[in-house]
Amino acid sequence: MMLTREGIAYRIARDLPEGGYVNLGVGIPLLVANFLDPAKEIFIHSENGILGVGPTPARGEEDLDIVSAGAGFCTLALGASLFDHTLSFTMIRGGHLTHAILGAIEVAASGDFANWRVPGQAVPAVGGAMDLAVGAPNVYVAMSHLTNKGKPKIVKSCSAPLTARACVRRIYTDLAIIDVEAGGLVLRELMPGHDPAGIQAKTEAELKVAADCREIDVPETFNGARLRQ
Amino acid sequence: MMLTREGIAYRIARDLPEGGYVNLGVGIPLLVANFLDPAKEIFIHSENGILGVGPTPARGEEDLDIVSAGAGFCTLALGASLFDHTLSFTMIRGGHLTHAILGAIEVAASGDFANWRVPGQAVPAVGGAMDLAVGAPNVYVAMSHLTNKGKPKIVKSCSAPLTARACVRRIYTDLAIIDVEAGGLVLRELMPGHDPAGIQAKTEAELKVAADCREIDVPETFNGARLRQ
Amino acid sequence: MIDKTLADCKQAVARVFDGATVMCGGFGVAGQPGQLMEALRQQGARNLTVISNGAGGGDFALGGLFSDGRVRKLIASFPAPSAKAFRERYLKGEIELELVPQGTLADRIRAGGAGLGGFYTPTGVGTELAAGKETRIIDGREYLFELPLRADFVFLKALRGDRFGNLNYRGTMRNFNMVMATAGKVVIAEVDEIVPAGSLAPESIHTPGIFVDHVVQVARHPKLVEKRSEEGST
Amino acid sequence: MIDKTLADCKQAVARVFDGATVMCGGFGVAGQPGQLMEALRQQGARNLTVISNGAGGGDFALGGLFSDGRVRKLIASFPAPSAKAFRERYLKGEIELELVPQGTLADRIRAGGAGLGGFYTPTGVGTELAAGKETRIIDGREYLFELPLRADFVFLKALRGDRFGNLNYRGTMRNFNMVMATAGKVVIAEVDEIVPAGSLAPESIHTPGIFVDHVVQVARHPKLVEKRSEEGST
Repeated sequence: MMLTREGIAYRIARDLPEGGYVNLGVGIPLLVANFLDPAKEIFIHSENGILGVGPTPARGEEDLDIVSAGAGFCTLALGASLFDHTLSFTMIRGGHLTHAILGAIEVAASGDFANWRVPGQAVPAVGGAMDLAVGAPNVYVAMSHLTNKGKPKIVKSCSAPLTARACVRRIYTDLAIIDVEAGGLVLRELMPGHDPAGIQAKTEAELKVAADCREIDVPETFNGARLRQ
Repeated sequence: MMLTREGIAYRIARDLPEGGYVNLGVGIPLLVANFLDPAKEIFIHSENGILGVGPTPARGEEDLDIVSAGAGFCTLALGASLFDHTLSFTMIRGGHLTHAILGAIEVAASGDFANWRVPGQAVPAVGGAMDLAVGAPNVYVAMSHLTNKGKPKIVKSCSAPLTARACVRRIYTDLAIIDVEAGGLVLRELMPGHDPAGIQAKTEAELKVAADCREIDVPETFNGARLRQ
Repeated sequence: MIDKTLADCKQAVARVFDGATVMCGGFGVAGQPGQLMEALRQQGARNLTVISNGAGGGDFALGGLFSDGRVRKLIASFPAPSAKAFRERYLKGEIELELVPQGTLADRIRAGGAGLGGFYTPTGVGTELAAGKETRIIDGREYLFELPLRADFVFLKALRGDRFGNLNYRGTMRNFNMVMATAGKVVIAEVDEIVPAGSLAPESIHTPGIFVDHVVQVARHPKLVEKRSEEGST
Repeated sequence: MIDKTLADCKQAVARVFDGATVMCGGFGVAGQPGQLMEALRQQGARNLTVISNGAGGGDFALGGLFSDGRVRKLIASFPAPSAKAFRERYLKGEIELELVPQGTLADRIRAGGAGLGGFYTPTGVGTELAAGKETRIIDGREYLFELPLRADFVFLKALRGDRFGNLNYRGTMRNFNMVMATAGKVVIAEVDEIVPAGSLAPESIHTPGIFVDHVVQVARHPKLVEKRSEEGST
């Protein structure tokens, strides 16, 4: 059994604490916003100058002056504030966010990761990825465990151009949750139907298995979204 | 005949152009605000976060949250804006002001000047003086020509601790107006009753005399203030 | 009387010269000085260096500068897949690209506007964007040295402006506009509305007039508004 | 539910420890967290390093920290003649003073808050405040290298705050408060009024709550208001 993209996002959302200040990168991370617990107050940061991104507006309700960094038009949540790029990156690079959730092409056992330039990509574009990676105290990566071609994305050493060195704290994939610790990678949770050896076989870097390693607990669907398959 | 402190301030005010953005230091410079031509729109900058300082409020009319850097409580002029210290010093150090009018202990022929620390002063305090001196494209010094003990303040080389090197553009004293140019000091105007040789005798650094050197034209009084004596 | 207002965008861009460095504010569809950039496209200056977060879209406004072959170099953080005109020229090798992480771009512009000589940032250390850059260990952490950016002309978009050049933004319009305002020799703002002097509250002025040389009132161009919905954010 | 409000100043300063570095916002009489500083004086932590533009006045609030002999070092731009308590201790050789030009002070705090490793400024070049500092020629101009400043505790004064820690200032209260808010491990704001969540317009929030840990509502102290008129600005 595997998590869907929505399932990964759901699982990450469960781990975000009340009072968190969270930046969501493009791809799976953006989906996290759909699964936040409404009982927990969490501020979503957008690098173009919003702290407190609200839901996407209904079609026809868009405000042309209010957009988020990754998702086009957005609304403002209760308690939101607006500012310019310099203050926004003071938040990011100054370590003020609690979490940056980012997609990745590869993550290494050292916490190095690559997410901004697919090898061979003709026109590079970096955006705020490198700032988020060095600034946020908790960089969580959300990605599929394997590439489309079935190759491991959790590797001994990244071959794609790096986003930042030694910054990833935790990796959420469709198969497992893995912490990046000083001593190496630690398998914390895995999907039902898989065992640590099976996860290791799909992971190039060496995994230690946490003493309390357990199954990922995610419902089959949530608000109509399929979370596992 | 000599200019009073108010006379120096009056004469400086005549030289400030419409559309100027001007910071006024403590002492004679602050008096400049009293002599601005109301027909010219000039913005007075205060380093604690005002562009567009207005007149001092009447007693009892003070707003406890609105103060200027040098003069205590103040009001806001038409078109004024409020900001924080970082944007204020972006204006100053980034070269955005048109003029900084500053007092001085000594000015050298090179444009070096000293204004922040009297030699032997027990407790030093610098404030924004050094930022203003390096940032403003037109640093004008306002001071008496001689010290209380009758020694020249326009010198070959400063002995007091420097505020900044090679930044003064023009010196206004109670006796003369002197430009600091690449080739040295140029006497532009002098008070009636004095001649260039007399001004040179009161000036340690060498003065060239401008071809169109003329008398300082200031009325005896203005709005009740005595301008010359 | 100070009056920084201009009649139209054509007048505002008239002085842009061949080889000029030009900053363009905006992020996604918010705060884009689209009318000024379209006027600049029509004005015809060539061999420009453009500093902007993104690279515009197709053949209109900022994107139009690329489709018309008027840009020598782009300094940007995110030339998105939707920046078709730029990408086409870039892939033909006709435009130089200096890719800068977004926070570094903002702070390089800030340093330019604030009179600083440069700064050290942790962003980009150990990546290919650090190539050729000086590194330094400060307090045990590695940093890259970054230089200031300034421009001959800066184009901004704000909601309201007055004859003093004071600007007020709405929503997410501030983005790069506020910092770029500080870093230009000639700074020109496009606003929805020029309001009477004194009608902007001192607390609500985001860009004080000291930074702004010219203000032009233009209705939002229907084509630009339409483009906005198409392009999404960059 | 996020709730950063605290009952009183005593609770707000309880965690300040001996040897802590403390920033105090305010310039002249505007934006001084006088009640918090007075509570800190009463709390008793010793051997403090204080970062502030000025040095307070007599034996109350910030000045009181000096009169009570609780400060080891002051980092400031303008310890004014009116800062009697500081001056007395300083002249006895009991306090170290690191004098920093005002703009450099603001930008060192900004660098601390923004995660930068340091920067080059033209301010102070060739002066006695450049003693021991690295210099560098960049693009033909000489600059001094300056390091970031951060603090264990930052004390701010704002007009209004909410339970998220969002702050709004009035008049010239922003001064050092806005930048200091970014540079502390624990950031505590004294406000005239705590307003309900959502009642501060997103455009009017000068210090977003992400920077603020605690907010305390206190009436302006009559003694402080009186002191304000006496001391003038620093």
